[in-house]
Amino acid sequence: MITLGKALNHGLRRALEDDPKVVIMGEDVGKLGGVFRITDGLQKDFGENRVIDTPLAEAGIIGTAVGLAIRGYRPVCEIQFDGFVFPAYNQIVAQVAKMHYRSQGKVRLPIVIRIPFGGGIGAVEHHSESPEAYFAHTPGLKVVSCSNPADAYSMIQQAIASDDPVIFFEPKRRYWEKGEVDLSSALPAATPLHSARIVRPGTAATLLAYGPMVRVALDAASAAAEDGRELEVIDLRSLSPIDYPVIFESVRRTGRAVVVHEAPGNVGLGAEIAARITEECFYSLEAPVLRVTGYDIPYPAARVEEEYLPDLDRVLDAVDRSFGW
Amino acid sequence: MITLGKALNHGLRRALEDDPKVVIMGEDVGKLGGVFRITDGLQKDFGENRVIDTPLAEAGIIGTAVGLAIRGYRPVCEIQFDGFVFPAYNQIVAQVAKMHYRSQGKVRLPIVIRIPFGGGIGAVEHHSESPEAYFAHTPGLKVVSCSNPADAYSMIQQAIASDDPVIFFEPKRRYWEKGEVDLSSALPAATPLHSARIVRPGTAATLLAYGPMVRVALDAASAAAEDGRELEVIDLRSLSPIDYPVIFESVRRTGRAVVVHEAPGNVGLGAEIAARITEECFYSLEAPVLRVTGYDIPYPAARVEEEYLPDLDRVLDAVDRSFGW
Amino acid sequence: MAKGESVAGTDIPAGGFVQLLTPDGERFDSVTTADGTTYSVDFTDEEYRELYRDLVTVRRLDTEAVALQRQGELGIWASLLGQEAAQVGSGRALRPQDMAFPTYREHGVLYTRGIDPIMPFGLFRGVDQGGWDPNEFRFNQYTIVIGSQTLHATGYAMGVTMDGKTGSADGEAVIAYFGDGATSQGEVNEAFVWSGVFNAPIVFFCQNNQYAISEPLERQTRVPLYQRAGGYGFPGIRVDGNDVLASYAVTRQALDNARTGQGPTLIEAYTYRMGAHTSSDDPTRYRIASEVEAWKAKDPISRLRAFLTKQKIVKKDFFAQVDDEATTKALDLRERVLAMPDPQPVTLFDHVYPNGSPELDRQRAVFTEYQASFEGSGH
Amino acid sequence: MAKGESVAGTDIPAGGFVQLLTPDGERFDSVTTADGTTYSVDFTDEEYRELYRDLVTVRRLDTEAVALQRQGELGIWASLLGQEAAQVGSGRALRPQDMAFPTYREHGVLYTRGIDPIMPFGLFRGVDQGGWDPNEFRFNQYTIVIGSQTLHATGYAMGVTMDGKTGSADGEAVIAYFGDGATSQGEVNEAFVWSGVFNAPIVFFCQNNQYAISEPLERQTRVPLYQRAGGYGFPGIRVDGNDVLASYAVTRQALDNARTGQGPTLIEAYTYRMGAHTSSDDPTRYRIASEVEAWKAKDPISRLRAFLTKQKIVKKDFFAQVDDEATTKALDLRERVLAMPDPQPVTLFDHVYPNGSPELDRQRAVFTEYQASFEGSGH
Ligand SMILES: Cc1ncc(C[n+]2csc(CCOP(=O)(O)OP(=O)(O)O)c2C)c(N)n1
Ligand SMILES: Cc1ncc(C[n+]2csc(CCOP(=O)(O)OP(=O)(O)O)c2C)c(N)n1
Ligand SMILES: [Mg+2]
Ligand SMILES: [Mg+2]
Repeated sequence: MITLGKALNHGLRRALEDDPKVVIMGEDVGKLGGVFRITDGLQKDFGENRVIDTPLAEAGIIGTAVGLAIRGYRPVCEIQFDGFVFPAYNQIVAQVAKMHYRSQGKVRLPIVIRIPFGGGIGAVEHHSESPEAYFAHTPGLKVVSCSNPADAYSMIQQAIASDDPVIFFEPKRRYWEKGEVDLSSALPAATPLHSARIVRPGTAATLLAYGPMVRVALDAASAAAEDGRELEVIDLRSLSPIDYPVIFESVRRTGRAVVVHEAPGNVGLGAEIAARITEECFYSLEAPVLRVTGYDIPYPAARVEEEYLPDLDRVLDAVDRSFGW
Repeated sequence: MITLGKALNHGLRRALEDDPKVVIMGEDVGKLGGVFRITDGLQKDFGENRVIDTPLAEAGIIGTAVGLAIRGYRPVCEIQFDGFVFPAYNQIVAQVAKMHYRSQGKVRLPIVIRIPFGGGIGAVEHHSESPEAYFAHTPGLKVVSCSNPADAYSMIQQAIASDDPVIFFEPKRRYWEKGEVDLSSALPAATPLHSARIVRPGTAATLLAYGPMVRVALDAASAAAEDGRELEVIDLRSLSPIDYPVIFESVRRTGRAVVVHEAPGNVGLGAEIAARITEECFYSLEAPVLRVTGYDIPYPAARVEEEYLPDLDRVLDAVDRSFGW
Repeated sequence: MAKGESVAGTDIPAGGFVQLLTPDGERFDSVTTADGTTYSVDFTDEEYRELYRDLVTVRRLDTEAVALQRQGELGIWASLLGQEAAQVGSGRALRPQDMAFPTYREHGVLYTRGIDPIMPFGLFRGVDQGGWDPNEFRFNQYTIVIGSQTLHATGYAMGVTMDGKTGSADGEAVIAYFGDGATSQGEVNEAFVWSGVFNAPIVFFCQNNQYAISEPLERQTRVPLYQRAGGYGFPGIRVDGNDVLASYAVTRQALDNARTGQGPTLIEAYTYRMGAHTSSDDPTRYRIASEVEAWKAKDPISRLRAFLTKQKIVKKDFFAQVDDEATTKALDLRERVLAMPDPQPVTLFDHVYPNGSPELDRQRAVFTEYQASFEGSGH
Repeated sequence: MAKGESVAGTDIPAGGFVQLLTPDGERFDSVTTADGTTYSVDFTDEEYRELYRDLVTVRRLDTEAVALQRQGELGIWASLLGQEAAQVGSGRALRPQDMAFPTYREHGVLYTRGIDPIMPFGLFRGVDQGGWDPNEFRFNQYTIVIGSQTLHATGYAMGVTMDGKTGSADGEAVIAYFGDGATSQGEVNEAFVWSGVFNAPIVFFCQNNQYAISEPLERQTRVPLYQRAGGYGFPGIRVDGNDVLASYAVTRQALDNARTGQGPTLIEAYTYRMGAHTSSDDPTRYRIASEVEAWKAKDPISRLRAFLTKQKIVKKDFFAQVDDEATTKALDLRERVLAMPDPQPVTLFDHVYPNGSPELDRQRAVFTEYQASFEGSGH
């Protein structure tokens, strides 16, 4: 049993071993091993040319990663916290996302941008955000999020091995949660990077979650099961593109769906998923797809964040409302 | 009859006249009058302290506007093209959007950020984008878009007079379209900034559009009328918040809705509107809310942009599909 | 007291800086830099004592905050330990009409502005986001995103000019604080661009505490930071940031230059972060004890204490008295921090927009109803 | 030919620059800057003629492009008129292994790399986004968002170092082009930070053409731009950007410094944008005719022509011959531009991702079906 954070560390280590072109770059990723220690020990073992402590400049991190990628490298960039990705936003949406299209396929940017995201850790402003919709709305980027150690280990390697630019959202409040990870497993055997996974089968309704909210959804399903309601829980894993076939199949069976995420609801991923499900499963739906999300407010102060974050009760409440439709 | 661009120019002029704290700032807004001439003549008449040609730095434009607002000014910032707002994204989402919340209401930032947006003008990359979803998803920002000269004239003044930070999307390909504008009208008499407006009443289905797509929706409605199908067209005007009561009332009447926008569909405004309509009007819907949007690709080369942009045919096709459900 | 021999200015050698008080408490009357500017201070005995009180108090309050954090009463704390002189010196150099834009570490500057030191504790305790009215205190809110406040300060300073509040001795000036790491952010360099172009009445006060979390200065620059200014058309100067007198003198001069219409200055206050980056950090992973020891010998407080003692400016029990007063303040602060109430959940929805929003009203209503559904259920 | 008397370097006076060829066609053998660097060129007669051919050809092709735009055959065009010497001089200074990162105006540099000048016309005609393989041509794609390519160039240069391709005379160097306006962008200044910190083998080549669209240089800086470099720890130098010889000499030296491991240089090529910013611009709104006239006297082509004539390097009919050749090239270019096919609509969906996406496949299928529904309907 290792933690999700440690699983990422192992995955990064293996990527560095497997391909000499892989480089890790970011603020404090070297001696410190990152503020969450995800890159712990890597600079020591792979040197300062493979694990690069950078100046304090996020546009610089992504912009130079683009140049390194053109040169043939595979940069894995760490953004220290969700709220600090915005200085790099221009490089990400105007360059990273568009260069393959612009070049008619002649330039590949196999860049991974790791972003610890989400709340629930009692932090100050800018340290608890869920900016995934900003990236999912951007054509040219792939967006994924892991929810458990085993996925963390394989998905980070898959993301690095992929020639697509990948925004890799790490559920920071799950960094310390443990799970079984087979460190000897081969990548090709892993679930594909862009596949959703039914993490708990059920029949009454479909819960859709990703990253930190998968645990919440699973807990809600356990609680509902005690009341005799079997909820199916799907871990989306990939946020762009979304693995819709799995979702449609589930919702056609259950007739009800609830999407859960921390990000504000307005124009969030939940909206897209609800809209798509409705387009595709219109006659199967017993109730509208409901959303349990953060409110449309800036992320609040730590002492009141639990009221902001979707939790078991709010998920069950939504399920109840779905059944009451 | 004046053009939409000229109406904006008149509105800005009046705002400068009405309040000495209003300042206009941006690249080339002075002698040149902006690349679209929206600020034409204003520096000449109000001086370099009121209409400020800035260094070529978008973060600087918005960041200094924040400081000016703290000092008591009401900055109206011009971003030259949609695709160049991203260097300022950090200042907009982490500062402009959050400062009122952070300060528990003690700091108001009455900043307007004008962004000419959308395609259809045959431009090169980065000059035809529709980034409104990035801002609508950000709590703390209000987002609006005008579609005709009369609204352009009143809405820009209302945005400037409002203490909320407003992202003001101008439909650049409609800058040259003409309409009646009552330049003597008083602001309080105008439609409120955040109200949607039924621009063509109808009974068969509801078309929802904003900015440059309102014209397309109206044209589609005219064409449908010839075939005996009366479509209701709603100009959203406000993109965040959206004036839902007007929409729900309409869709409950018509039973069908189609949302039209240029931005890529994935996690776009259409998704949110579709999800909300479905939540609120579930039993009234004869078909899922359909979306006619840009595809999930980077904005394409000019010679093929007409295939990318929603047009009359695609809107009518969606209406047909709705009726065929 | 000798005339300072150190020559400092836009072409001072690496490591050179304006110093008026040595680590041993030796005092130079004045220092003249290469460009001919002479820096000196002319304090009364009581003013020297006041400076000492400030230094001790801000350190003592900081120590209390560190303890509160360890005890779980604060979510995080960014300690100013080691940077007291840079903060008190520059803070005291501000005139009442001046405006300061801090980072998240300027508790000492805040204190010298006469602000109740509890003000930023809401932020660190997590009961609020640290919001106050910048104009009421002439002290902007803490800014966490590195460097962003430098542009705010620049815009504010442009507003000062537009208001006609520069060009005379009672004009207004603006000071923007930031760290060595921040100098790498594009936004900070844009602030330099704008300030040069608009001749803004601003002082950029960079506390070079040698680290940006774990990253040493070499990760941000290979030449002294004060030299950055020249390329934007305004002077840069390095000052001994552990010397409260020099920090005061240099900042006062730069602010007065700004207020009289002579434009921006970049001050690099050369200092050291004696503690961890924040309470979440473990500096033993990236720096060696001997380095910290070497900087201990340059402590900002002990040198002023040595000076006060040698010059017989203080009575026998002065130091103990100052310590006692500081402790009293710290305990009072502690008590008031512990008494800070948690926010009411429904306040989540307040202050998103000055003019509100019907969508938020709806969400607030749903939330309130939902909360009410748990009443009596022990939730 | 006299030894150049102009002294230029990191402390040259405002307006001073490295010049080897005066507007009248006078030639200095060499120029020595304050830091002791001597700049000179040692061209054969044929090389001089070649440079002249380049200058004339890139201007002629540019003229053709302006005409094509006026005739509606291009959506927009960014003319290099007036900047030929800066571009040909710096472009010819590149060695085959070097890598260039242009803006949207470096048609002259592109030409000197031996690339078919039609390459960027897809972008300006609107049939594509201007994509090519940077590594094939050692010439990156045009970048429209101001300044972004400077970070790409810096990262690429870091990669050169990581690959061990610096430190010798046949090492690789990188050149990043940008304008005077771009120097205000945060990202460009971050590129300076990074290049200094990592001692990247890069030359920052700023064509100061005095304007960023309508904004004159004073809106970006109040001191000469080349001075920006010092604050990041590398040299800056201003060169007469209308002098192809000096542009060559200074760039060649800076590139060689980079390839041998001596790190970055900022070159400010002092020049003038003789035409409109782009075909969409109307410069009469913001600048006076006399200014343009004054710069006409400094034309980069006429001075080389004067030199060639005076030195009797060319035969009688050389100039006419060069003009003819250039015209032939221009007409060939025109013909091929007109023949550029419009893209097939369904290619919209190509190349979004190297690995594709099932969602895009779905959209492509819907699109194809929808398009097919119009077949025969005359749509
Ligand atoms: C844009 C941004 N990136 C990263 C961070 C995370 N972070 C917080 S403090 C810090 C280091 C700051 O160093 P410096 O500017 O030297 O100030 P100091 O903390 O030493 O006072 C970092 C990287 C941040 N707050 N903002
Ligand atoms: C980030 C960004 N902001 C604005 C623009 C619009 N724009 C295109 S060119 C230009 C001026 C560039 O001036 P300069 O850097 O001097 O280059 P020049 O065009 O003179 O060669 C501007 C503002 C842009 N392309 N990118
Ligand atoms: Mg520091
Ligand atoms: Mg220019």
